Amino acid sequence: MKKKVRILALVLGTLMLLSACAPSQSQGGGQGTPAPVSTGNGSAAPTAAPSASAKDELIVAVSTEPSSLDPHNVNMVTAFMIGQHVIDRLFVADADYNITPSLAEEYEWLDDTTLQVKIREDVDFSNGQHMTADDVVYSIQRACSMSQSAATFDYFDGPNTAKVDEYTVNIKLKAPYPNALRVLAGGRGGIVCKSAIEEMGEDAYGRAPVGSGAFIVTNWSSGDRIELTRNDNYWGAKPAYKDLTFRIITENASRTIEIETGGVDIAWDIGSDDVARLEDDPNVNVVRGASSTMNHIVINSVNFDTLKDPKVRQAMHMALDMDAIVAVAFKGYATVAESLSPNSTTEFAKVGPTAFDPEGAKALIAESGFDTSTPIVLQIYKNQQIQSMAEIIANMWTAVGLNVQIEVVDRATMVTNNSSGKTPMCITSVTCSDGNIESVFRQWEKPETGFTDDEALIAAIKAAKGIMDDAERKAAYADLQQQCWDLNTVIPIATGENIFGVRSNVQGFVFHPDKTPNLTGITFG
Amino acid sequence: MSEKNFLEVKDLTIHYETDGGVVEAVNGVSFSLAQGETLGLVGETGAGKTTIALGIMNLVPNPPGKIKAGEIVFEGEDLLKKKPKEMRRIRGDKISMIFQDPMTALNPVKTVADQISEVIRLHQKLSRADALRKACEMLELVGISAERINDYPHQFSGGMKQRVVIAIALACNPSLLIADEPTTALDVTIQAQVIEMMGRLKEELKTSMILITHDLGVVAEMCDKVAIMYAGEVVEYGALEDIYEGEHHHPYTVGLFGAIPDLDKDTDRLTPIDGLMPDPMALPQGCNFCPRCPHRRPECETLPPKPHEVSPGHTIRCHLFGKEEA
Amino acid sequence: MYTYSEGKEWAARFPGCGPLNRAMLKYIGKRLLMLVPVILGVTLIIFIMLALTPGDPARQILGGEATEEQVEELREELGLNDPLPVRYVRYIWDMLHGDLGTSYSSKQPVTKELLERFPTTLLLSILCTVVGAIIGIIFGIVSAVKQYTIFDNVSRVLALAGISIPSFWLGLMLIIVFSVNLKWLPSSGFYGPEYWILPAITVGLVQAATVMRQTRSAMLDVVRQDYIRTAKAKGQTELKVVMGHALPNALIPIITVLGMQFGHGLGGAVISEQIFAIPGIGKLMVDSITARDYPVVQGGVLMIAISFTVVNLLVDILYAFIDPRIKALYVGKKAKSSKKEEVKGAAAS
Amino acid sequence: MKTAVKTGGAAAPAPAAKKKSQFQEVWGRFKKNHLALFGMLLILLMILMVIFSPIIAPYGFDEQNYYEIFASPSLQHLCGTDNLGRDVFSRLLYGGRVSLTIGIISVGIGLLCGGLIGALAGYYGGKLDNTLMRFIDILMAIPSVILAISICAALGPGLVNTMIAVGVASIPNYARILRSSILSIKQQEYVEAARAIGASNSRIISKHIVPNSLSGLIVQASMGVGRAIISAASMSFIGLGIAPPNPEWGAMLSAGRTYFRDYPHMVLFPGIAIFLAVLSMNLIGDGLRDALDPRLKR
Repeated sequence: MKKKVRILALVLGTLMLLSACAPSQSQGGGQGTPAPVSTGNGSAAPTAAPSASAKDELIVAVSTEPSSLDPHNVNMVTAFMIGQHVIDRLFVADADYNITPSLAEEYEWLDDTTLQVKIREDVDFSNGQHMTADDVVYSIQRACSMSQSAATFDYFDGPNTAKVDEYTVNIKLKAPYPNALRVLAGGRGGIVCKSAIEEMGEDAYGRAPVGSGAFIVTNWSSGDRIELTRNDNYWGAKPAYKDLTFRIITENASRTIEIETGGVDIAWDIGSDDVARLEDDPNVNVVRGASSTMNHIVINSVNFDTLKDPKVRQAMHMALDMDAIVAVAFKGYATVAESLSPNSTTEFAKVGPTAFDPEGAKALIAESGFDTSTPIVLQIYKNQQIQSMAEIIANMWTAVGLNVQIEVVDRATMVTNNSSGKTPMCITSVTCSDGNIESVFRQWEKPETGFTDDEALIAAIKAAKGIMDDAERKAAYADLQQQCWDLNTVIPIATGENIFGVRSNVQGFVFHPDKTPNLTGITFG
Repeated sequence: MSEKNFLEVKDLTIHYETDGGVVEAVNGVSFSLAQGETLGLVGETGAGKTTIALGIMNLVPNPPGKIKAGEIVFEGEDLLKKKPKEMRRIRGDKISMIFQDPMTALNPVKTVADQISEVIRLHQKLSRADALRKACEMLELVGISAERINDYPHQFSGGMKQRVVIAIALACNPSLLIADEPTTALDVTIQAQVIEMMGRLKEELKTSMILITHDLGVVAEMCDKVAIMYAGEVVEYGALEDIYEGEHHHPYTVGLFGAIPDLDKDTDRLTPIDGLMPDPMALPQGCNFCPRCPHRRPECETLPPKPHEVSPGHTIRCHLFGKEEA
Repeated sequence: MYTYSEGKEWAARFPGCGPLNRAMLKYIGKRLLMLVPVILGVTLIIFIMLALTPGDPARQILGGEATEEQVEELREELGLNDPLPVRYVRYIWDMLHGDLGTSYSSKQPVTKELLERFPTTLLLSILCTVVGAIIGIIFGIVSAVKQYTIFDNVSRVLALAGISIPSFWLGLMLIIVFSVNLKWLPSSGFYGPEYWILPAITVGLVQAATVMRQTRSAMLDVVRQDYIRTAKAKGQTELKVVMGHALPNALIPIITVLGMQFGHGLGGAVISEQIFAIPGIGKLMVDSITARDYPVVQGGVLMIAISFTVVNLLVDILYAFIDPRIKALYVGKKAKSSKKEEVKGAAAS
Repeated sequence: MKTAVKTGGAAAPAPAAKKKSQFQEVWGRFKKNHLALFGMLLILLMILMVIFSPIIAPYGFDEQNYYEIFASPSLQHLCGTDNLGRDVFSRLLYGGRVSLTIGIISVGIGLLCGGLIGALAGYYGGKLDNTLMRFIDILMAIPSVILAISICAALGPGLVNTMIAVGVASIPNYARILRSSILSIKQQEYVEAARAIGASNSRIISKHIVPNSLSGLIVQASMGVGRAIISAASMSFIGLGIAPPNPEWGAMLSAGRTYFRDYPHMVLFPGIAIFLAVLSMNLIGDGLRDALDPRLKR
């Protein structure tokens, strides 16, 4: 017995030693040049991977867990990304937002507000039910009524949408709306199975949705993984592999390690600091591109009069060196904002960026007679990147003489305060999925959020949405972007990048600015 | 003389080396014991009696205790030279010990059955059932009904616990039993029973015994030979008759006997020995008893006295008796 | 001569397993009854705490774009506008009917959500406690027996180090060494035995430190007792004396520490679950608090509180098996009868 | 505290040992324990460095230099720089102020409230003891991390709220320890003797009970500081705790964890700082326990 004790103590001693000296092993190099960490012999199949990535299963690591997969009852990007594999839509938008028909075989605009759609006749739901026009009408009406999708479908006239025959539907709009097809191709355009929802009930449906898509949800263990398997009587091109598993790993470092060790085949949201290392790794390809999310500072000059004076806001804008923020907070993986909207939207018009001019900012503040001792509160929620941005911005504003206080508020409080206009100033972001610029201005329309109380501007924003003619609409939005940019109640900073890690043996992965790439086309090389 | 004595202790010296200094607990103690004989080790607390017992059992707590010198010849072999493994085979089988405080001497979480059969199975290759049967026999032997074999120590009174300890000690029929003040912690009525039982068992099993006590009454009843200890040394050693009836005594022995109330003499005040035991870390230069000795002589302070034989088998370590012999 | 029956001897051999007599069951019943005030207290505290937290759950579910009316409508639906006492009574009423409500975010019944994650946390908690116990007790015993030797000092400093290391730092280091550089173990997930090793070691080592210190001080107390000397006087080997006689007596304080750690472990090792992406109760609790998912938080804390109290009760019962003197407290009547017998025995001999 | 009276005094009437005050006696024993002494010196050194941080720190805690981000440890930057080019060593010094204050004050809160509850429950017993103990059971049943998080979420993040959260989470610990030590002291004869001579309850508590039960509390408090620093660090790991850009060891550690693969110095040094502070407090705790409990003397 005594000898065993001594051996055990020895093993544990070495264990302690090993973990203590571990960091020195991967001693980082100087600034910018990440140390090439040798990841062993780089053999494709690492030893202790779980079910070694047999060619028949694609494992994807995502950073957040969707609360539901019901297209009309959720507002999370991950839900739409996973949902698209299970629930089909009338139309599909590719990475450049070109709309192609999917469930809809033919479509034509009878007039400005009526879209007639003829759907495919060979489509069955995964529970064996046959898809008919009733399901389409039910889905559209449900999208208009459910609280989480009503805002996106505000132009759609649910009650008047009606079935023409077994496979034809007339979709009615309340008023002419250019983005109608884009909304139907968006995350909330999913066509659900009417009988399944009535039978299972909304909540159960959200956890195990019945759709006509390429995959079927087989298991969802919350906080851990969502497992899908191939739908064998799928009407479209069947995927080359059988199982698709989404693993939920919230810790950035753990996700990166999983892609390196082959624990997963594709990893979402790679941290900007791991990109360089993964690019050196022969087993991993880094796929990245501009996202459709704009990070900006929102100043509430309506409900709080500390920053009522536009000169001061202009000075605060000039005091920020956007290139430095991008280089340090995003490590270069972002593009400086040139307008309120990310470059990916169709109606994007280059307006900025404002030149970095701290001296000019100081002069402007002096000229405006602003009392620089009054504390300016900048609220953020705890996120690594946002905190870095906040600390840099606070530092730059202090450099021009302002007294800045960063206040960390937890996410739920911020969401509540923002929508009721109780946040003096915060760093947040807006996402324009499907290339649709409307989400940038959606908050401006509601005076209570405190973006602007200029009635004319609000009217102009509402009008721009309904302009059918492309050129005219682009001009209208260009003018809106210029006006709001000059107002400086929103100071856009930069559009980050969506960074994915993909194992080298995975082919057919297409980048998507809204972080909703379609994985049905993936094959193993 | 030597083959008759199956236990010979020669110049045993045991010291405790603590941070505060070296405690000379036992200094050059010698005595011998014949088969079936009982030796009484008498002395005040702190005289080193228990240390001697632990020395014989080689159980002196190693830091801080150290056996400096001396031999313990038991059945012809010197126990101090034995390796721990061999010593373990002797403990509990050939030599066993009874401790002073029965209340804490038994393991509270084990049944009496376990604690008795443990020593049996250690030394005698018996099956679990046989060992249990023998344990029940021992219980009956010490006067406890075997029904209670599966009880726990906390279900017994002080006296009963001491009986169990005795049962454990005698389970393997040892040839030498060391009893370290077995009855001090008990009240008088139970004390008499335990003493009477030990005497009976001693006769029955013909075990020889070293009885450590400061109760001269018990010594008179049980012992054949007596050694009177003072500050780590045997100041007087001899047969029972020499000590109790003999006319020459070490001044300390006189003091000891003077301190016992005598039924037939109605003395109103006992004659205590004034002063206190010497500090074992700073023993006096000459005779340890010198500072408290009424017959103090100049050489007592400087010259440590040798044991002088005043009559066959009766030695006294005192200068008073040195002259006659010379 | 002696009279005893083989059957009785067997029952005596395992005192604990004898039929749990009525006194002990009465005690357990009383302790379970005491669970009720604890449950009420826990739900009340958490209820008040959550009500005080800013941030409106309805807005959290619907997100930024939903209009004020929709949020108000959802608040009505969830009954968030009713006064606090009404909501609390309704919650207790539902709880008594076994309905802990549905989670605001995932719309799942709370009981299903919790029961899906409880096995993982239970398994993790058992593993950590086992690792902690094995390492802690072994090191504790050896350093107590070999007091003031180099081994004792080294293991004491290691134990202090164990308590001082923040567990997330240890977790990260272990991942770097074992899954990134050496590629022996997967770095996250909780699907098979090889996944359990790193999280169990991360939390286990920290727990082992506390167990080791407790074992050492308990053993030091016991090793000085007289019955240890009696055991040595029997000629028992050093090892058997330590393991057979000393350890059983030192078990009480050790079991107490292990019970506490296991009970708290059931609350989920929040940090390790975050680092190792383990779907446990801890992470669910943290996510629910930040997402203001009241029913899940209340249900979760309730379940953790109950399991913690039950574990404490089990530990108390375990005491009875370890130490007969404690068992005697429950036994009551039986102890008195043996007194009579003893007096009879003494008079007879 | 029974001091073991040596049986058998020295031959000559023993010179009355100079009555050392309990403090000197404890300090005497504490000094002999090298580990504890090392712990004491270490924490004193850290406290001094932290107090004089404005002088010692080569840079401001928020001095950002975008041309030197992630610089590894060098002479200019003893512990390298972080993702915004700020000197990690200076941030450690300023951060130390926050972390150590959190540690000490939250232990103060826990000690005060917990001690009070424990004392009342322990001394008066009966119904009061029962209700207070049920309250303590409830607090203990809620896992401390979750209790701290919900307090922080309720009061909002920030230094003071973190201290309150960590302090409240440690109340049960101190309450139970003080109550158990009071229960055992209450039965001692000298308490009955004090009551016999007509001392009032408050006098008995302050004069006899509290001094004797202090040893258990002092030991727990010293180790509690270590635990408080770690739980404050874990709080910022989960996203609560102090507002940036003020540095705090836990926040630096959790910020650094995203870069620990390429720039481990950002995680290493805050980790070591927490480790040393907690280790020294635990060493002191250990040393105090041995010094205050004569039985464990060598």
